[in-house]
Amino acid sequence: MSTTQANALDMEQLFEVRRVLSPDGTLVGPEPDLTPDQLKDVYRWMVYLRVFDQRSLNLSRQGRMGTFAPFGGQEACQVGSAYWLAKGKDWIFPTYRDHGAMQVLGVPTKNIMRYYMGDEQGSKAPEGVNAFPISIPIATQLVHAVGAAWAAKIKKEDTVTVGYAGDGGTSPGDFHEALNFAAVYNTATVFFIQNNRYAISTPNAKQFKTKTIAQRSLAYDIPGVRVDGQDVLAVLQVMKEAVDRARSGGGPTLVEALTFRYGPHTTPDDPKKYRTQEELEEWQAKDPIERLRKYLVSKGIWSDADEQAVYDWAKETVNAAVEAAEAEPRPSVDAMFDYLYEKPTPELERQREYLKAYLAKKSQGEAKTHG
Amino acid sequence: MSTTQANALDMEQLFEVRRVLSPDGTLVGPEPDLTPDQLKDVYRWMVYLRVFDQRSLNLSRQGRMGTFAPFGGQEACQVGSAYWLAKGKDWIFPTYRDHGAMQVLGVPTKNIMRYYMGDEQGSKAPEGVNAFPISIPIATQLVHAVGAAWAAKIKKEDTVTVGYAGDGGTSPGDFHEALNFAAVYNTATVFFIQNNRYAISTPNAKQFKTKTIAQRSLAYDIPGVRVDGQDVLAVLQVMKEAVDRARSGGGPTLVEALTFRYGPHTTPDDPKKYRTQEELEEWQAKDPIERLRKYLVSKGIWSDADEQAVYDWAKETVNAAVEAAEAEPRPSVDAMFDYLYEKPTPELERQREYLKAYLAKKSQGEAKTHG
Amino acid sequence: MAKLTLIQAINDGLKVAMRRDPNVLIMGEDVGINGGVFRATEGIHAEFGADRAIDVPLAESGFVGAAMGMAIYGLKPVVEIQFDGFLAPAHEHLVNQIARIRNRSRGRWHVPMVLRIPSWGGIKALEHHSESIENWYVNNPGLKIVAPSNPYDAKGLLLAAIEDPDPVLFMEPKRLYRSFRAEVPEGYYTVELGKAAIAREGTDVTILTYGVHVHTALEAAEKAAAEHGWQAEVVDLRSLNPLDLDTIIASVKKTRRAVVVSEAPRTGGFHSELVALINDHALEYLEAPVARVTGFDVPMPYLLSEDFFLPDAGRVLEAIESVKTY
Amino acid sequence: MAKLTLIQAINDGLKVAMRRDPNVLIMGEDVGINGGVFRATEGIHAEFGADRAIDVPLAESGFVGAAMGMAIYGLKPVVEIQFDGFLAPAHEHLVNQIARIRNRSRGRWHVPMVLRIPSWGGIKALEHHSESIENWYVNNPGLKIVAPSNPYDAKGLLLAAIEDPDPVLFMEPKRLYRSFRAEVPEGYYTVELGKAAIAREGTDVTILTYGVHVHTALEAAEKAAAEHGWQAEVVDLRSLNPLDLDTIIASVKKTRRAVVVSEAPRTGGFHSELVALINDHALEYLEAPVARVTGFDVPMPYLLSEDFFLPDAGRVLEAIESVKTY
Ligand SMILES: Cc1ncc(C[n+]2csc(CCOP(=O)(O)OP(=O)(O)O)c2C)c(N)n1
Ligand SMILES: Cc1ncc(C[n+]2csc(CCOP(=O)(O)OP(=O)(O)O)c2C)c(N)n1
Ligand SMILES: [Mg+2]
Ligand SMILES: [Mg+2]
Repeated sequence: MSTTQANALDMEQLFEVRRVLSPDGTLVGPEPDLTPDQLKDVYRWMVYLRVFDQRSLNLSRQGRMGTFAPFGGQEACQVGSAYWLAKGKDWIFPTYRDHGAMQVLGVPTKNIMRYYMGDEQGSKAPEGVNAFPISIPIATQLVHAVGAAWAAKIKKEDTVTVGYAGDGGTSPGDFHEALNFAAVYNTATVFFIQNNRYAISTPNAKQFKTKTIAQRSLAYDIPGVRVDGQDVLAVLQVMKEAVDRARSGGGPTLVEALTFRYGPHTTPDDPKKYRTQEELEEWQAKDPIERLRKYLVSKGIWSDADEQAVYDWAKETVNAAVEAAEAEPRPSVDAMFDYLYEKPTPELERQREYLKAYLAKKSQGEAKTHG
Repeated sequence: MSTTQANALDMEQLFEVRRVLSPDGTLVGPEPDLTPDQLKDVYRWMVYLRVFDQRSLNLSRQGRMGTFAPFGGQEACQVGSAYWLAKGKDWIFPTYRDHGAMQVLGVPTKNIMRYYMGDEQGSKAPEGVNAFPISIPIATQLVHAVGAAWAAKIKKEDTVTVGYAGDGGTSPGDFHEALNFAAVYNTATVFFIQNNRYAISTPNAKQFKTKTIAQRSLAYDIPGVRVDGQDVLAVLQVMKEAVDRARSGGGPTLVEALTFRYGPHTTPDDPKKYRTQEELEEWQAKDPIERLRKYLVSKGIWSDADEQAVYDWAKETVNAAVEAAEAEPRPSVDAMFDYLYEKPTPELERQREYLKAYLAKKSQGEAKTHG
Repeated sequence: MAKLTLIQAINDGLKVAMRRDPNVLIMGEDVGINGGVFRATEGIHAEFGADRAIDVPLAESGFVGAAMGMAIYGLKPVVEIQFDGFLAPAHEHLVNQIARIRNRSRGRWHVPMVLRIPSWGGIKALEHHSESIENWYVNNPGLKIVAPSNPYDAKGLLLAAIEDPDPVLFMEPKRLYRSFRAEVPEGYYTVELGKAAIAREGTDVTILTYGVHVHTALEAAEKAAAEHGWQAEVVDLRSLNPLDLDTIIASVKKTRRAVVVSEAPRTGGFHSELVALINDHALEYLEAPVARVTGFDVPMPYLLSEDFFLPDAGRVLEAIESVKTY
Repeated sequence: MAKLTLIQAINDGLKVAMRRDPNVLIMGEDVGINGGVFRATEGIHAEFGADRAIDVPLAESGFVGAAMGMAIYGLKPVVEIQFDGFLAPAHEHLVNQIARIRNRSRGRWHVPMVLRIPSWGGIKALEHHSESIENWYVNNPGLKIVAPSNPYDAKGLLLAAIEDPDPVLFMEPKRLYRSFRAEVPEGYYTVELGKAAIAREGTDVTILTYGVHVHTALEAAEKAAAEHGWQAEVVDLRSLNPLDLDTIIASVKKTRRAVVVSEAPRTGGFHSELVALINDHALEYLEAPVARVTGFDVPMPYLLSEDFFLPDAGRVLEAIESVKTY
């Protein structure tokens, strides 16, 4: 076969989009292996995350939080990607937009809020929760995910790691290096790429020429799959296969989830500069929460009362987290010096002393001025 | 089609190795569109480069040159990759092992020798020869090749650029970034990868999992091709297609040439640590020069006298280059300061003055001691 | 003359450069239709089209390296790095290639390119958005480093940087992007690279600084005048490489006391080089050790602790007091 | 005690560390069967197998980043960077991730990893093989920087670096790999990070240096003694971060004169920080400005000009003379 034929492969067909529910909630794929309780749990998570996300964006707009990166619209990806992971064992390496998945793995909502309020303490996952701190430098976390899985393999542990990235996150060299290393050393890493069609304002067409991201798997000889990222049951199914394969020694998988963020890239961003209202509405019509709700209702396991209850619970729980986050004291001066090394260097101790003396003098001075 | 099917594609078949001559010099592919004079010219180049390469490695071993990177065994790749380029117009971005291609494009042999003797002057290609200086940092040159082609496109010029790399050179992030940029912006760039099976001691199997490098083209939706790198007619044919496509607006191509270096990675390297004698001999049996010679002889356009003449000419010409290179004066102190910026900064002038004064004092002192 | 903010002055400078030289183009993440996350490139895509206002795939190594390829081919790319911390992936191209190519090709090729880098802290941004990257490069010859502190200089230095045939890191004080307006001439003018400015004249102490902290220094100088009657001379370096040593040394010899201010971590910053230069050229004039007011040897903290980290006028004033009362 | 070269001491140190701690592994380009391009890892693949002597794909960003992932998971990777200049692709991981993760996770994770970096010039190697990379990191908090100058320290500091729970850049003076032998104890011992050594005692001038130029300084000190009868004290810093300020300042206060030696380019090197520290802590003791003997503000030249660039004993002697006769 000649080059031309290889390059004439129809990638959209080869990497057909996996789907379980149609946008109106009817089953179009194999019924998922989830109990009604699990289905409801998944639904509750998505609702919770949406409530959390909207609340956080509001806090940010009010200046009660710093710049925030909302994932609204991507809840199915957030929940489905982390749902099957073994807590206390498996690891995730999230971006700034994956604080939904972090919560599903067990990071308290308060931590995420403290992070975006500007407190390093927010990046400290509780013991037993292997959620790495958010990585802002795009795609760097993917090689960390490979390294951790590689270590597990060397230690003969069947830990799985998930590395998150967006469509823009497929462009840096680290994406390539991560997939290549994972393939060569057959690490138990799932690369979960949320293709929300834009990297800030940059559309897919300016990010890559291919019609799919999943086909990049062919460059590493690892499984690749596209999935409807607004269909949580499909995401769950695809991730179950990928996680199980990884855990049983089958190596890495590249997952491309097709999704959309409803809101701005981060608080100051104005998506109207680069997206149309139609595009937004088109995606809102495929909403992941609404889709699952319709399915649950059609299965007869979800009522209006359940719906009311879950939103009430979500709002209350998020409110409590906001309160707790806002009640936290400001990080101390000491905290700035205490954590860089196991033991601060002599130079750091000198600097700490200087700064504390200065701040003490300053607050005395201020006390005098205002007193 | 499911993932499994996509990943079950037979890449070795999809990217069949292009070949024109079998190792014994018989035609196995379409007869190439080359005049007898061109065929002989190609042959002469390969012989010249081999003589040059062996001589240089010897000079390096004798300490008359610094560390040298020989390409012996890869002459078909060196000649075939640069042969069709338009001198004074097209650009190449070579590695430390592509000084054969550089010479084909017009860099004087003496320059290459001065480079390896340790004189920056060797990196200065003559006006009209667009051979970029050797890049040692692996794969960086590939993005430069894309940038230059991109600039040409913006300026509406039909310049073609060739970026060189080895099998190891496909691992750094820059490989990925270069191919992705070239694909998105459809630049006239040919990525010419010499897969000589090792990156220093690291074999292909520890560098990537795939059976081919060419299949990486699928990740960017650009043409990819594998070619027998010991068959200069095949390399010429593949490069002609790629260069023509690039020039006519068809965008980038990824070429994987299967080849082998006979010698050490660089002077101090001992390939016996990581390669077997059998493997070497297996490849020597496919020698590119011998193969073309047999073909020329079988076509009746090459005699023993021609053979003698070409080797005599090659040795003499290389000898003359060695003499010229060794006759060059040492780079001056001024040269160290003169070229960093268009105009040295005041600080550089102060440093130059200090060093010259010191060296003058030192040589006076030495003159005294020895005088 | 129009009164412009610093970001408007940069936007204006870019347009002026692009109008007069068809080889100048801008590239970077979201610099096209979006006009850049700080709006530095607003209107450029509309005026000059997609070939000269290029949105790139998200890969700094790739687009900085590609820009070098463009530059050697004869274009003049002005590359926006979205935030300082994201320059790091391009490090290899900067140190091993861009800084060296003129030298290694003995002048056959050169790289007339500008990297615009929104720099330093003070806007309470997310992690990696408030870095002092100059110190990755001050010990790495081959890159010019320029840092304006006001709208007039921003435009004039940017135009000079674009005109310069060698690569320039153009560090923009993002905290000052919109903090004040100043008169900026229309059209083309340049401010010479490598010439410091005396931002405030004085006789009692010299404050050496650049970029955002010229303003911290000026504020401290006013306080010193008000509280002690001391006149501090504030030297705005404007360019770290080339450096205007003559102006620095002349001022220190005059005032016999010096304070250096920068928000980079204390150890090994360019501020340390300034101390070393004073040691070399004016030690015997000093009445007191040079005082350094800097960041601390920790990463820039998250926003709630940012103020702990950044030098403020109070710390500079304290330093002035220390050198005056030594 | 066995007399070992510096490279043998490193090889020995690696094996000792790997024997006592199963979590220690080595990784890098060609470190496996090939034993490393400098043979630093010879015999390790044979003794410890492919899981603990890992040949990686050629991608420094990838394998340094992956090593961080391993380290947070509980392993202790000792990563070989083949040559100093090839650390550049890993810069982003070093500055934005590895240096910060303990701090940003408030101690939840830390990175016990060592990067072994054959450093500096003097062996007339190809381009990018003779760099002074310390100055990309001295102003970047979170990375320890260690630089042995002899076989004993090389092994002891390496073992201390491996034991250290934080990331360490271990700069090996490649010029000294095989240049001399010295006694090196068998088995495990450490040399504490952050403690300088007095390589030669003296009273007339202090020479501050590290790595390869401890020997240049010693040679100059002998000449100064022979030619002038001056006794130079040579302080081998051994570690740039943490830095042994006490030893430095005590020596300078004693001798009242200082010379700093490093082959990094002159502007903004760690040597400038040393001058600034003397300014801070011992200015009034100085009888003369501190003299800097350094490389020049150009890239390390190709091999025929290497000797122009590198500090030699003659230049150090001249500096000693300048501070003694000021
Ligand atoms: C190395 C680097 N360069 C630039 C940025 C600035 N930046 C933050 S998010 C972003 C776009 C990322 O897009 P994508 O990967 O698609 O993820 P999304 O935000 O859509 O979830 C950019 C350019 C960064 N964080 N890191
Ligand atoms: C970024 C970088 N890392 C490491 C090296 C050291 N190095 C020089 S050549 C080489 C192997 C390259 O192998 P390959 O790309 O297959 O090319 P070949 O030498 O076989 O032609 C290595 C690791 C380098 N030059 N650049
Ligand atoms: Mg996106
Ligand atoms: Mg190779």
